[in-house]
Amino acid sequence: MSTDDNAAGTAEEAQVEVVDTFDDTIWDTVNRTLRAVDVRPERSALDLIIHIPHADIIRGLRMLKQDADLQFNYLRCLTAVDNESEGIDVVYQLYSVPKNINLTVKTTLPNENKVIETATTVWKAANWLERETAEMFGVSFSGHPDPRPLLMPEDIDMSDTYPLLKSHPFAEIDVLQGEILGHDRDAEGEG
Amino acid sequence: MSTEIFGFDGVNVWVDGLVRVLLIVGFMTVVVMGLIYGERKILARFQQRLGPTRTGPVGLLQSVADALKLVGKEDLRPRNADAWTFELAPYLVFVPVFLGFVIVPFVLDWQVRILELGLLYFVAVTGINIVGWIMAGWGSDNRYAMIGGMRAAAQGISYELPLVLSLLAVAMVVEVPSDSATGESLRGSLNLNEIIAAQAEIPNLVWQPLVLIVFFIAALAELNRTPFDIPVGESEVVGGPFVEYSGIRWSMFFLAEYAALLIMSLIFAAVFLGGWAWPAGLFQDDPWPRWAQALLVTGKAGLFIFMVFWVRASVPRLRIDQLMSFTWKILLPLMFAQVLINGLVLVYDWPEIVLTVTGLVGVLVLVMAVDRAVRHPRPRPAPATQLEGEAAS
Amino acid sequence: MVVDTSATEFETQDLLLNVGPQHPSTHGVFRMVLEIDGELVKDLVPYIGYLHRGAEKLCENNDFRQGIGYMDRTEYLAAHNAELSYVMAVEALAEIEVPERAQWIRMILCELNRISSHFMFLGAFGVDVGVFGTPFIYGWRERERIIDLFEEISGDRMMFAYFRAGGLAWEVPLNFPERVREVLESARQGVKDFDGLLTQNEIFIARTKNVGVITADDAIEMGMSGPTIRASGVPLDLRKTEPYLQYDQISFETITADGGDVFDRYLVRLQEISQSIDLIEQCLERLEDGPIMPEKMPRMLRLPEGEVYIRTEAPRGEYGIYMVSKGGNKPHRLKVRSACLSNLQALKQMCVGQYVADAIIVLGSIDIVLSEVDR
Amino acid sequence: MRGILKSLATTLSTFSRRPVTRLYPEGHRDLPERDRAFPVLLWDKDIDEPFCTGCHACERACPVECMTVTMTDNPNHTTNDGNSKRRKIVDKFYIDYARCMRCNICVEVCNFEAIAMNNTWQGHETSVYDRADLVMDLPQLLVQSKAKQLEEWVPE
Repeated sequence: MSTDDNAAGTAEEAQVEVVDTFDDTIWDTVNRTLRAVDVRPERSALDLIIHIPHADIIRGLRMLKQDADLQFNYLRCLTAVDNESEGIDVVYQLYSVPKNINLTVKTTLPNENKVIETATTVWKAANWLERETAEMFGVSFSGHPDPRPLLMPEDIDMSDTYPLLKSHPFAEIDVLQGEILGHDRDAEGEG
Repeated sequence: MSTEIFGFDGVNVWVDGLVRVLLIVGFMTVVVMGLIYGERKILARFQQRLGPTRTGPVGLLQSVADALKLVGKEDLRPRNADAWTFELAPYLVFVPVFLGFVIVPFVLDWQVRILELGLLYFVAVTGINIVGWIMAGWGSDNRYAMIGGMRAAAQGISYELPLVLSLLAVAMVVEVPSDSATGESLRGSLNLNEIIAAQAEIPNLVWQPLVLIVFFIAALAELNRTPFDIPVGESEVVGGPFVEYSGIRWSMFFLAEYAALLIMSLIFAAVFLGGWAWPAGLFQDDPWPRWAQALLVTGKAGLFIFMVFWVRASVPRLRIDQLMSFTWKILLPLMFAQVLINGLVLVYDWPEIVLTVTGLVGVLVLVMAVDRAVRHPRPRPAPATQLEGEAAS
Repeated sequence: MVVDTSATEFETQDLLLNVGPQHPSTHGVFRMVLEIDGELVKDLVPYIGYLHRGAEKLCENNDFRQGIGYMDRTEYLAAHNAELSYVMAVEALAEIEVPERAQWIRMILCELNRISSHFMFLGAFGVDVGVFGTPFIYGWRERERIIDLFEEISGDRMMFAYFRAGGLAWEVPLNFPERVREVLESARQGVKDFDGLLTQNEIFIARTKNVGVITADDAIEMGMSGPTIRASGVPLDLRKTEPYLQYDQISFETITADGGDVFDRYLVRLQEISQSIDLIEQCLERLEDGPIMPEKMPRMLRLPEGEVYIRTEAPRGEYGIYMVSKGGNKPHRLKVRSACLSNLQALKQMCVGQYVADAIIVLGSIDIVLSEVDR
Repeated sequence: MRGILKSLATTLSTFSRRPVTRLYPEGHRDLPERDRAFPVLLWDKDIDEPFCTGCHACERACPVECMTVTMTDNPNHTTNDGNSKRRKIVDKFYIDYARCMRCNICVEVCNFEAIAMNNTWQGHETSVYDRADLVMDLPQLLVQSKAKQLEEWVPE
């Protein structure tokens, strides 16, 4: 279970507090691989989560893919989480086919500047996933080879609001029931 | 000018022609409706379904209902369609098929006309409908239709060859009743009645097994039937040239398709199974009564039709390049070889058993060639290694 | 495309062919624009999103029981598998221990659903290849029997809403094992029929062998999963690599093929049906009486903070649920990782350079469910 | 060619089997008791009133918000010289069948076993020409249970 992932404590505190509990994970290897990058570990219910600053994300991901002990050559999933005032997390679920290990990589983008480098240069699988994330959260992936919207209609301008942001309103639905409908059939008549 | 029809002498030729045309068209329409019903029921059985059940007892009137519906439907034409081509195309598919009926021998002496060059006439006339297919494909201003029309043209022309050669192979060795004047036994005839009469005792099936198989395959292709339904492939070009047609024009295509199926089956019965003559000739010199002949021919044609339906329920569709390779690289050489052997048999008066043996060897070669083609497929066009631009989008 | 416009040669123009969203072979509302030169595909641009309903947003606004119904609708051909990922995500976050009987029943149902989904694939694929309807009815026939069984258990034929966080919504009927065995018997017959109809048919082989090849490396790079990647020779089966439920308790081998072509994808799925039949029989032997829900389940589940990425092996590949909880009775973020979406990305790579007819069967061989792609 | 012959043999073997389809509107399949069509309300035959008290539990639990319930005082309550123990009773009840996703949650949350999923063919064959006709009101929801055409199955 998640232990302490709240952003309440500072990153350093969290690291000091948590490091001991990563014995059974691949944290040591990951940490060694990502020496050059500022990394912070965390635990999810299943996998190890590491936080990488967004400036270093592609460098970090490429190291993770190319390291001989890790070989994260398979991108399971790429998405984002809207943390409202705390910015947007972009989440990468990695898997290593040769080593059979999993890793979650997270990076936080500030709300003012939701720009991140594209991961399609690391895995081609990121292509559509990034397009989806871009149109749903307004995260722009710089250098993406094909930055069209994926799922949303082409003829609707969604540039001011993004569907999966918490601030995006629900659609108004006509409620076809009760008094609103004028459900008195006799009065309504045929037609 | 006058002629004789149904025993009435001195009938004007035009009246005579009209009566024959009306008879054929009426007869055909009814039979085609029966065929459509039959196909739906038989296919349904192959697929463990019930098939049509609603209209009439066990759905017998389904085709009638369909025909009424089609006739009542609006005849649509896309705005950008080439008007003349679009509207004329169904006639060019429909008319040649019905012209083919002129020489079809239903039973002894019951046919529209006995033509000395019957088979030649048949292949000449039915070949025209390819033009109609291309016109339909081009005139519809639809890309599916165009692809379908092009496929139809390629396929129709390619399979015309093995079809003609197979008929030729049979026609050249047919034994014509000896000329009473000279007493010489003659070989070779394009007259269907003579071809049938020559099979009174042994049908051509025995002498020409390879030709029979090639004819069946080529006929399937000519009829655009599975596995050669590439021009109309439902899952690829969604009906091909017909995709923009509706109502009566569409039903003309449909009618032509099934009428062609019927002609092919009757020609098959006549050329390979001895039409109305075999096996009657085994027991007596005179032909059987007409009703028995009709039953015989119906049964033989029905066998062909059932085979067509059966194949349709069982086999996937070929791809266009495989289709072309198959006819040009396998069927055509085999048929040339067969024609050559038939010629040798004629010239050197070899015993006819040679035909059977070589035919069976030919069948073996066909099977092996197909197996080999499947095991060693042609290398595919080089895959696109570099996907630049919108990579993998 | 190279267009030589020198005066002596004809100028040729490639044809753009729009396939879908209303086309009999796009398995729903998928659209692809083919750029063709004669019959050869030179370029392919897929368009998806016609079925986008915002399932993720809906789930973020529904509690953990209400969300199950929406999961069914993301993957309507294998709804049990979709539900499984969802409830497992909730269980992982809430640290609920699922009773053993519930796990075995879940396994049986998921495998049955895999069989029914694969039969559906075989049927639709047979039609794509061009057999008139016969494989479709064969596939439908077997699927129907399985669905009848699902209806007897859960009450619904497609949108089961039968799994719950913690276990199952209610107990299976008393004759459950016998009925499952009956269905398996008929599924065996279905496999036999398909095997006879297609596997050795020369035309089928000619159509599917060496068509739409994707290599193991490319498949991994593209993030493909399920039978589609296993046909390329990558033994990536979550039931084996990261066993969930009780998959580590039973014996089975990951089925792979090494051609990576359409035929192998067909064959892998056909063999997986037989494998699932074996699996279910093993499960039935291990099935014992017991509770189907943990004893203490709150009326309204409230999850602690945390996040989890649950992945299970659905018939089409890895069906993942990424769930972030910030407390409360609703997920803060729910992401459905769709196997079809990732598999579909590779479509262009598999189709370019092939014939138009091949593009259709390659699309068929990916076995997409558009509601899962678009969510 | 051998494979094609095998295909032909396979189809021929199915040719001889019994059809698996049936004539649908005439030949209804027996529905299992757990079959879930759309939710209907149940009728308390002993007291001759609906079980439902209009407590809004199902309305709140519905994922698609397809229900509208209002509650009223029961005129048949014992305090009013009636024979019912229900102090409150349902006044109006609307279910929009067009929106219902048949998830069974309303049945699970109901404290009075007053609602059940319809498990008859009548519940499945609800085609209408106007979507508004799919909004069922209280009499329509009760009619089947009242006429005893329903043997409901409610999970324990």
